[in-house]
Amino acid sequence: MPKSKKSEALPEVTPDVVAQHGLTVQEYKRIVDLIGRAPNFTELGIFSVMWSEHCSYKSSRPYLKQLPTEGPRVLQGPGENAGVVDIGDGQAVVFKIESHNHPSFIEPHQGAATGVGGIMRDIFTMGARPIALLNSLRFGDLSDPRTRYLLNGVVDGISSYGNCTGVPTVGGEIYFDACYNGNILVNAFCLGLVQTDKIFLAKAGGVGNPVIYVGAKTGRDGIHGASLLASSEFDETTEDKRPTVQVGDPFTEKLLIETCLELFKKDWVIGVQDMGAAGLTSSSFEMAGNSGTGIEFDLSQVPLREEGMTAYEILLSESQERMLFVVKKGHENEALAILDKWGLDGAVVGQVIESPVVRINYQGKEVVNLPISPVVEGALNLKRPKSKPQYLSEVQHLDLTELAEPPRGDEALIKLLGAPNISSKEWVYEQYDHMVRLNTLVLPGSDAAVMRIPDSSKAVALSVDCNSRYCYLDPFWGAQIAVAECARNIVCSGGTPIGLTNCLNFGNPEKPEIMWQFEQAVLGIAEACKFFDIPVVSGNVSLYNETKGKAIFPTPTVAVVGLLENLENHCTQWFKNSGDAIGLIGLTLEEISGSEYLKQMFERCQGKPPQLDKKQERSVQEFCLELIRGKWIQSAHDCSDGGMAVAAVESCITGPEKALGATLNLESTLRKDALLFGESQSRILISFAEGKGESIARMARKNEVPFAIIGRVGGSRFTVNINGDEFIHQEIQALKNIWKNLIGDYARQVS
Amino acid sequence: MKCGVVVFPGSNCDHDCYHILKHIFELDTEWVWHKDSADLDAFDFVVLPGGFSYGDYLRAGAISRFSPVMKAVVRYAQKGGKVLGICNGFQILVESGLLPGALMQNRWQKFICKPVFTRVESTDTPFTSLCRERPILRIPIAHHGGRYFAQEDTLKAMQDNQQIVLKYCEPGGTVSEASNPNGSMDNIAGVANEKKNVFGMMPHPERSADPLWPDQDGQLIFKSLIQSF
Amino acid sequence: MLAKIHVTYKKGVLDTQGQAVHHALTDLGYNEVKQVTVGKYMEVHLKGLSEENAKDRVREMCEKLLANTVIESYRYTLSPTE
Amino acid sequence: MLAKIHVTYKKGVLDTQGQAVHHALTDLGYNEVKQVTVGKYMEVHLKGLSEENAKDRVREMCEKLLANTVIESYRYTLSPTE
Ligand SMILES: Nc1ncnc2c1ncn2[C@@H]1O[C@H](COP(=O)(O)OP(=O)(O)O)[C@@H](O)[C@H]1O
Ligand SMILES: [Mg+2]
Repeated sequence: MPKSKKSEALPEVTPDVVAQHGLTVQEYKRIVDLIGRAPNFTELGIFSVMWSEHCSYKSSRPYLKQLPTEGPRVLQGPGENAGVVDIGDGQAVVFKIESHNHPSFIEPHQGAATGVGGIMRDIFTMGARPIALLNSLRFGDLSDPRTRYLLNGVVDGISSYGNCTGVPTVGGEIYFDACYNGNILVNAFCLGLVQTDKIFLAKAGGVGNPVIYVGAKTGRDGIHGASLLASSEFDETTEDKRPTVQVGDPFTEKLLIETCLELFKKDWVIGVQDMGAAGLTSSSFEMAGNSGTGIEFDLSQVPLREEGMTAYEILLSESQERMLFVVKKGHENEALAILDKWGLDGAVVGQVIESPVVRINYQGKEVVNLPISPVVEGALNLKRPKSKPQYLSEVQHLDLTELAEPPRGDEALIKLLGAPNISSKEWVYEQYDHMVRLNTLVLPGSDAAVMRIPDSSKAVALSVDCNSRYCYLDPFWGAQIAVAECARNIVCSGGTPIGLTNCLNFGNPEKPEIMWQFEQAVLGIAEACKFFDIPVVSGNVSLYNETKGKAIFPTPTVAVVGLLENLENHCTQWFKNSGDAIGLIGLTLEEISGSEYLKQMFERCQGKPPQLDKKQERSVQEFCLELIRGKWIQSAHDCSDGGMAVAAVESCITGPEKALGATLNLESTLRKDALLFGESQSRILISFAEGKGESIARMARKNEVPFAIIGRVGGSRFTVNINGDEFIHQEIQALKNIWKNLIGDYARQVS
Repeated sequence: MKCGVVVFPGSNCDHDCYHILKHIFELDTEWVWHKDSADLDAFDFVVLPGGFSYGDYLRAGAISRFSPVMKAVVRYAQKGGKVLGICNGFQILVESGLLPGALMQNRWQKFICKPVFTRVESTDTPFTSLCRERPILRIPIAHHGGRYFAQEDTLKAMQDNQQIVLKYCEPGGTVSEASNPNGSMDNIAGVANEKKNVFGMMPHPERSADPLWPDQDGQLIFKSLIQSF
Repeated sequence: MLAKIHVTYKKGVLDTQGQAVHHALTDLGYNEVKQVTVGKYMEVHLKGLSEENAKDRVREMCEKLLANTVIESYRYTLSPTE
Repeated sequence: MLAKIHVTYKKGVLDTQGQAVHHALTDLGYNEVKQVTVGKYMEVHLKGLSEENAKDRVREMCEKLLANTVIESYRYTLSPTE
């Protein structure tokens, strides 16, 4: 990697230097062909980041085309900083999810913090005020001290950044599995609110208009972070890449949010782009590229934090909390005055030009002169080979007769409630300010977060989901289940799904097996989204999540946003009253494969994921919404990890008040463990005033949805009888204690 | 009745306070910008909201106390003006010397956001007079540095003068180690100055004052304040 | 001039961060550790001041901003900058 | 033995606190301040170790826990405890 040198002494572009920039010989030839000459060292740096997997999507782009991205509410699909979905009355929500996996593995606190900062900028760049954050986290084995160090660092980072900026972190998910030991996943989601006539895009129109740099000063942070970190696996040399870590300053971000939102009120703002991966380079090329114009700027004007920075370093720096604005000529002083009011640095660094090139001067010399389209669109679309992985035929087979059926369910229930993937995530979300701004109607701890839309009677429900074990066993069906399950979480909270964003976390795409997994997962998301009519409006791809040849489980994380026309129709997962009846919507099959139960009790990750009958799923979701909106029910909770038994206990213990007991009386010919702990899809556990049972059953028949009344809320114990025999009998408070403290207890240990 | 909500760079509960005062209590509410050092005499009371003013860098409240508006707040308080500091506002009041003691990092070094119970120890203040009947309040906290500390003699003087106004407690009102979320000395959650016209508290009353939410105990703080005129 | 400033908790003020670090070190097997205190260390580069002058100015900065004298004490040294 | 440990950001790493303190000092009229860095200062009391031994142990503690060597560097001195 180049050391800081004076700009006049540019290193020569040798084959070695090309390789160090992560470009292949073929790619280098293409660059020379496209621009008609050899690039200089600085220009090579630009190509290297812009053609990196992270910025160019060269392995994934053709597949992403399969995703349904349109719908009557969609105002902006993929292609901008974030997607925009209309929620009526002149308002829209803007949202996206993005990965910060590799940086978080290297420095968990800063990696996660800057991940949150980056996704927030994607949202407010569009003119929206960020109103909610979610995050989806995957760590390795919790018994490994390294995992605990990473967990503490990541949660600290998210908490420090989100809390300081005053954007509530209202939900998320955390999974632990040994497959993430060497590659944790940190996916951050942000949602913002905008007036539909005030949406801003990354445009640089109007020849002669000034380009203004806004925000933190530029230092040597993260130079080549995006390209190198996002496109190479980890190995022993990872240590050498360490000094590229960027540090976040949430205080500056908060000022940047307020500054930008104030600027956006001015009719002289033409376009804006945040400086994310590849910093000043990608933002200027993208803005000009989007408008068919060019940009000319002078790096001597860029506010710098360090002395002696070269053009190369300034252009590729990934210093955080920076944006680029284009305003109408003559308004630059007004713009700078607003920056000054908020105490931010800023400077006019260049202007829009007619010819579609980016021309950059530094210290009186032209250092870059590149046509835009080769840089922005020139990267090859790689047709990487794919093939179905060998492991599938082995793992997909599961013979239930090999698994001894337990005589009682107490032990399994206790084990499941104390398993890191099921136990309470309170230790995590207690560290996030989830209430600031007074819009969080449903706090973390229910199926989905529900946010009131300020000054309206509407609300949005937010959830993020992916069972990567299912995706490992079958990426196509696993991805479909992720969509179905996420949508089901939204429905249980009273929302109608209106849009989806996804973050595709996979291993090394140069391996045909990984490409196959990727293709299957994208097809799965596409198929499910088409069926359920949920447009995909934004997303992100993270490849090379692989260490020493060992890839993570395919993890296509999806986040679904739902709309509640009337915020009073929100619903939570916990039981409300003693004496209420408990009902189960949906059908339980004899499915154990892929379950947390199989993992905890038999230490196996095996079989095919549970079946997903999409028609049935839709009927179940529609029925649940009908019940919520008709005020028929008191609670609704999706049955997922740990099955019906865990869902029922969670409904007993997750309320803000004292835990409530419950008794389930089940009749079934299924294996008892499958009945209680199997993870059959399309099931929702509800509770309601006893007298309403008959009407609800009648409505279920009319909707052709399986439904049964299976028990009653009350008492201080959790009891399950199957065909008249007691199968589980436990003090509910004892179950709650097991469930409640596990992650915190682990996290507090150091060694 | 007219009140002001001070905005520091990094304040983030400013909108929440504004919303509660303006829309729930329908008071004439105005923003006060941190660069403003003009007299605050036109206000009946002033609120210093929560957040991370100046990023909480160095120490929470350490930098904000020097902003021009704090000169005005000090003058205002010295003349008897009523000042309510919430969370970061409390930290600023302590740093500026308007309230005794100090606020340090939480016992477990982590940010904590959750509802807690507090007991009103003194209803003889303009901020708590309506809590006589209902001395136990359920109000959320959300802070990283809420561990109250004061030197022994200071604490003694505060006790004698009934300046310790709020203490963390169990739902039933018992002040116990277990109910202390951040390691505060004596479970202290809120204190007043000698004249009782300046009050700082770590819990966020504005987060439990909107009728849309089940918890509304925070209303009592604002109602007491409004009624004190 | 370069001022090197140490800010530490006064006696009697519970240093929970120090305690936490102590715990962590013990957990890691460093049983020889008997006590840990955690404070702040700041370097302030000053220009164009005589040493005498600098002394007063730095003391002032500490009193006003850098330390909270209710709970912290400070000490500093001055040295010429290279 | 008493180990006095200074942990500071590596060169080039954004020191947000240092920046904020610098701004604040300038606002307070200390225009002579040219740069501020903020780091940590720890004192670790050790029992029953030879100086040679202590040196290694403290270095280990710093590497493992006390400093985040990705972005911070550390230095320390050892002295006999009174
Ligand atoms: N998996 C995906 N599904 C849908 N859209 C995607 C996906 N991955 C990326 N996109 C879209 O491609 C565009 C480029 O993404 P990205 O490079 O992450 O944006 P940025 O430049 O803000 O970092 C964005 O509009 C994003 O929404
Ligand atoms: Mg972007």
